[in-house]
Amino acid sequence: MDEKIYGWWLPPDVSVHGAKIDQLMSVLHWFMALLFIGWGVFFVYCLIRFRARPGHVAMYTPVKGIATKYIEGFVVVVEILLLFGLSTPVWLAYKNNVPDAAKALHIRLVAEQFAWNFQYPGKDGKFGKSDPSLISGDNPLGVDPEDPSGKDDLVTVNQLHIPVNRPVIVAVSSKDVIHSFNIPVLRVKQDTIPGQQIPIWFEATQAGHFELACAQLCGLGHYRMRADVLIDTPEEFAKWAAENAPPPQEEPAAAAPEKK
Amino acid sequence: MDAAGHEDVSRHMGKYYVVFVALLCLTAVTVGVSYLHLTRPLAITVALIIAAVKAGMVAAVFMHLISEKKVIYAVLILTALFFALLLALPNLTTFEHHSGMPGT
Amino acid sequence: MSETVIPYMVKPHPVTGLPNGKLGIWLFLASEVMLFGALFSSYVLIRIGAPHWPPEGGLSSEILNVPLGTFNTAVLITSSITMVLAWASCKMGSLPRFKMWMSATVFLALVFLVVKYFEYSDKFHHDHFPSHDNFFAVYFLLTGLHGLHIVGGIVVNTFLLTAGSKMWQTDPEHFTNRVENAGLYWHFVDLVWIFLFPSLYLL
Amino acid sequence: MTDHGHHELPFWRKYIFSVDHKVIGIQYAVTALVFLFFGFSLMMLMRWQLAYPGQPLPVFGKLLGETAMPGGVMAPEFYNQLGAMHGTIMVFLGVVPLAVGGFGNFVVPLQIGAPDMAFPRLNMVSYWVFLPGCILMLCSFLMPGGAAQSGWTSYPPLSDIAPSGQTVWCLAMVLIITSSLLGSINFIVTIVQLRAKGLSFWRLPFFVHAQLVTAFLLLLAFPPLEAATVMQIMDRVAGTSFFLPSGLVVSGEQLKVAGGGSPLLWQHLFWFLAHPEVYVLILPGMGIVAEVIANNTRKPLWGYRLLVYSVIFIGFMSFVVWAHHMFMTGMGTTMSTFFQTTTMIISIPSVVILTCFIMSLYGGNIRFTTPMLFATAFLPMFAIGGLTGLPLGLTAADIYLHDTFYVIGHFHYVVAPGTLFALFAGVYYWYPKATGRQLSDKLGKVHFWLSFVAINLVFMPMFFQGMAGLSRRLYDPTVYAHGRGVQALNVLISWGAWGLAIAQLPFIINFVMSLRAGARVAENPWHSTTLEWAAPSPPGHGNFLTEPVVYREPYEYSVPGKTKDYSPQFQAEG
Repeated sequence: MDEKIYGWWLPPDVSVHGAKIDQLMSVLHWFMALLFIGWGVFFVYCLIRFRARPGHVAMYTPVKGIATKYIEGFVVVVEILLLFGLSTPVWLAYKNNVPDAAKALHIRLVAEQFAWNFQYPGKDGKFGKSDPSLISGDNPLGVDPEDPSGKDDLVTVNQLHIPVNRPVIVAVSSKDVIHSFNIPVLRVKQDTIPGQQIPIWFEATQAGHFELACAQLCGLGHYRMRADVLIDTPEEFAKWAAENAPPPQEEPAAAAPEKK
Repeated sequence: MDAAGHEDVSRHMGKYYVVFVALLCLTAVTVGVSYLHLTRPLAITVALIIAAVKAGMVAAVFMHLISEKKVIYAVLILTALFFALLLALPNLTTFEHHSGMPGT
Repeated sequence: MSETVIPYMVKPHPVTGLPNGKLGIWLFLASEVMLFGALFSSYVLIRIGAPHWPPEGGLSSEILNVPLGTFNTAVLITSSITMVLAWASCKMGSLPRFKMWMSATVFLALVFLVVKYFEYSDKFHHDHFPSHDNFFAVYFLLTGLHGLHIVGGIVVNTFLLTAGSKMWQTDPEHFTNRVENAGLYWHFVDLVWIFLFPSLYLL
Repeated sequence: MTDHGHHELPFWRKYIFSVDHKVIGIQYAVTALVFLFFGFSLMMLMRWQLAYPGQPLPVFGKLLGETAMPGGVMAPEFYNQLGAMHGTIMVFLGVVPLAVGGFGNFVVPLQIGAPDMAFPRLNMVSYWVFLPGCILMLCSFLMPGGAAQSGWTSYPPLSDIAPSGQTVWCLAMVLIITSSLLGSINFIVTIVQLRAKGLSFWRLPFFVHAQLVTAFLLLLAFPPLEAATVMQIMDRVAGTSFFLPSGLVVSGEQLKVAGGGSPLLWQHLFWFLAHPEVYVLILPGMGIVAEVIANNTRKPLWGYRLLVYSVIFIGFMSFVVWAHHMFMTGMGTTMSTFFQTTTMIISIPSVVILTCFIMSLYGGNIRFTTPMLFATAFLPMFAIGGLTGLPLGLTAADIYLHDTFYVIGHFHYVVAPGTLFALFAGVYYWYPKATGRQLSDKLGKVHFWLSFVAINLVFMPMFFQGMAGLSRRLYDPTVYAHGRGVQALNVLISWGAWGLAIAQLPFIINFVMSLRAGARVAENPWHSTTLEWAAPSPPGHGNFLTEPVVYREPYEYSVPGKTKDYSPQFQAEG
């Protein structure tokens, strides 16, 4: 685990889309600090200047609120700018431009009470069909054994290997309750809703060993529902994929890293 | 109806019977229409229109909403607004097509 | 009765023109609109989400007994008119006529419940419990809660018919207001069934 | 309670099944305070586990039995039970009954010059539906498998497959919701129908406006949660699957349910209530702060009409923002943008209200009595709570911050130093009116300063834990590197929380002692202008000796050319 000393601000961002989110966070927090300090100074000033003391009398007629109109106007304008200038474009850009399906690595994730099951399509690029009725101890995803395209699929538990600098699309789902696929350093969070397959995509910009933490209460093991996120260089990823590919049954599976 | 006198109520008796008969007829109509097996969206709209007419009659005449006070109208309009939101927003949100990959 | 006299219990408020009870019952009906609104919203959401409705194929009108439902609708509509006539009799100062119409209303409500009993037992007989599939779950949820509201109405109306009518001697106008409020509640329950019947049985 | 008006009411009719809004208000307030302290102690247990994960709790560890704390070490499911019950008890059994049931019942009829609530018996019934609801909620702990443990939000499918404590939670919720519903009808009819002569809509104290909007929120937002709770009961007991999709596999075997339901349906119905609910928590607090600020700055509120328009606008908007709790459930872009926009819009009236309160300080003659200390501290604390809502309301920032400790810091800043400080201000402000005796100002100030320091120690570090990415509701945060990175803050927060508990002792002592030992007060100890100070302290049955008549605006302080610096609403001339 790359032990990072977590400072007062966000942990480092290793994803492509994360930079925009961090920028929004810092603009927001500067705006919040500005408002709070501005308010705070005026607030303390009023408390001191207008405290009860002999000879001091309160003003009955309300003071004209020109300044306050401008301040509130300023707050409204900034919020509109934040909303439509920064947050919505970032959200729409992130949600709408789906990476090119051919170039991206597809992964299927089925969360369960207290483990993450990842399924890689293997060389044929196709996931084997799966059926809840087939789920058993050694077949956590219930992959249909007869389905040929499932033969070379690679299933890992609590270990997510992704290549660096290559878009990854994870179709998240769940077997039992709602979990949440959450990798802080990749600025990725997506609730895994049972009965739905929700796509989430990201692209890692830096290799390393990070971790995935479940972000939605999912029962007594929620706290230990952790997975290792290993962002490998293309060579490491290919070596790992080859080593862990399931033993080839009939045709000898060439160990070449899959290239689209 | 505020404390109207004896004669004011009897004037309305006729209206109650008319509405009563109308409600029965509309019930028959809506059941009849259902036997036509219209296409689903058409069937829904027709059934809801008939139900709305019946409900309108019950509310206006039986519940005297025709001649009710402003405060009650205010409460009902407020409730109708939030009723519409409660019906619309969850369904709009749940069934908005997710951007991105098919099969979601 | 507490000693403090609460103003506008019977006489309408000069500005709003309403006695307290009427505003109170309309507010209660507003909350009921939101309750049934949530139920209808859930029905719509589950129905659109279902691949096909009813889940096991066929048509709602084949699974549910439409003639019995139609009869039940007529029963409730009739109980609405008898309720109005009960209130009108109070307005016209005749307690016996009120008792007649109100007993009719309560009787019709009981008929409605008996018909529901037959419908439910028929479904249970075919092993169609709420857990069978979401069609029956929604059916039992909506008609069940509506049925509970009918029972509530019967309790209130029976009270007005029996113990409550003693108030006729002391304060007839207050009693008439109570009958009117019970009537508003009853018409609302009928109004909900007017929407329930087509959406469950016919669509 | 001195009772010159009550002829020969038997004890149980005068105190237990009383129909007097003041007795009912005190019943609600005392029940709520007891539950606030109980909910608080649940949290203190959790803080031990968060500060020292896996280590046995020295004293109490043995007392809670082997299932909950095997060998004194807290079990994960017990931690989840404490979390779920802490949330539920503090919100539904603590703050709402105190803010709406306690202060609303006691103060609103007095402030509008009414002899009692519009439906006294309905008022008594709603308390006696509320109390069994509370007791049933506590029984959730006694059920096999423990109390409800899927968070105060009880998301299915987790809540559908949880042990039987969850069913008891649902039943208790139905009772509590019914009680609040009946109460809200009572409030609206009282405020609309029973105002004193001359008390027009625009002469109502701001506290009454806040309670009116709160009553409408309760009236229209609670029923959908009641429907959802009935659906969850049917899911759990009758085997239906409103919230259970098809093909669920729980711990290895297929769940034998029909399926076809949608887990998000519960979230929609729950948050349809829960967002207006959080405004139900804050609005009465804002009402109290307005009263206390006006009284202690000895000048009229700045922008009274602006405040009333803002509170009404908040009431409307609170019904269309709820899905900002659900940004991460795979919503489409159109609806998430819609809810993000409405969330930004609803932040504007809060800014306006805060600005009006701060401008009310300008030009005042501020007396720092204990209620004023709490009301003044409310302003910056609510500002922090409100501002930290911005990043959570914007979808892009919510990607990172959703379900982290940042969220815990955000809503606790609004509820704890926000609403609770306002409610403490209310207790100190209206205690003389309710009991005829004054709370000790010295003990009050000690309580304030200790609580103010401790409460910031508890909640400010949570923002930094959230920034580090620490998820909420974790039994043992040290499983994660970013958890270990901020574990020191957990120890600080826990000691802050236990300090906060000690800081409440002066309040409890003060509250109980002053019942007998407090200085006696006349009708208007704070020299205030609103109607409740026209009645004797404590007001007898029927409240006012003579029918009050209102002559002027609610906060006529320091009117030029008058001898006294306050001109009460109920006095004809200055």
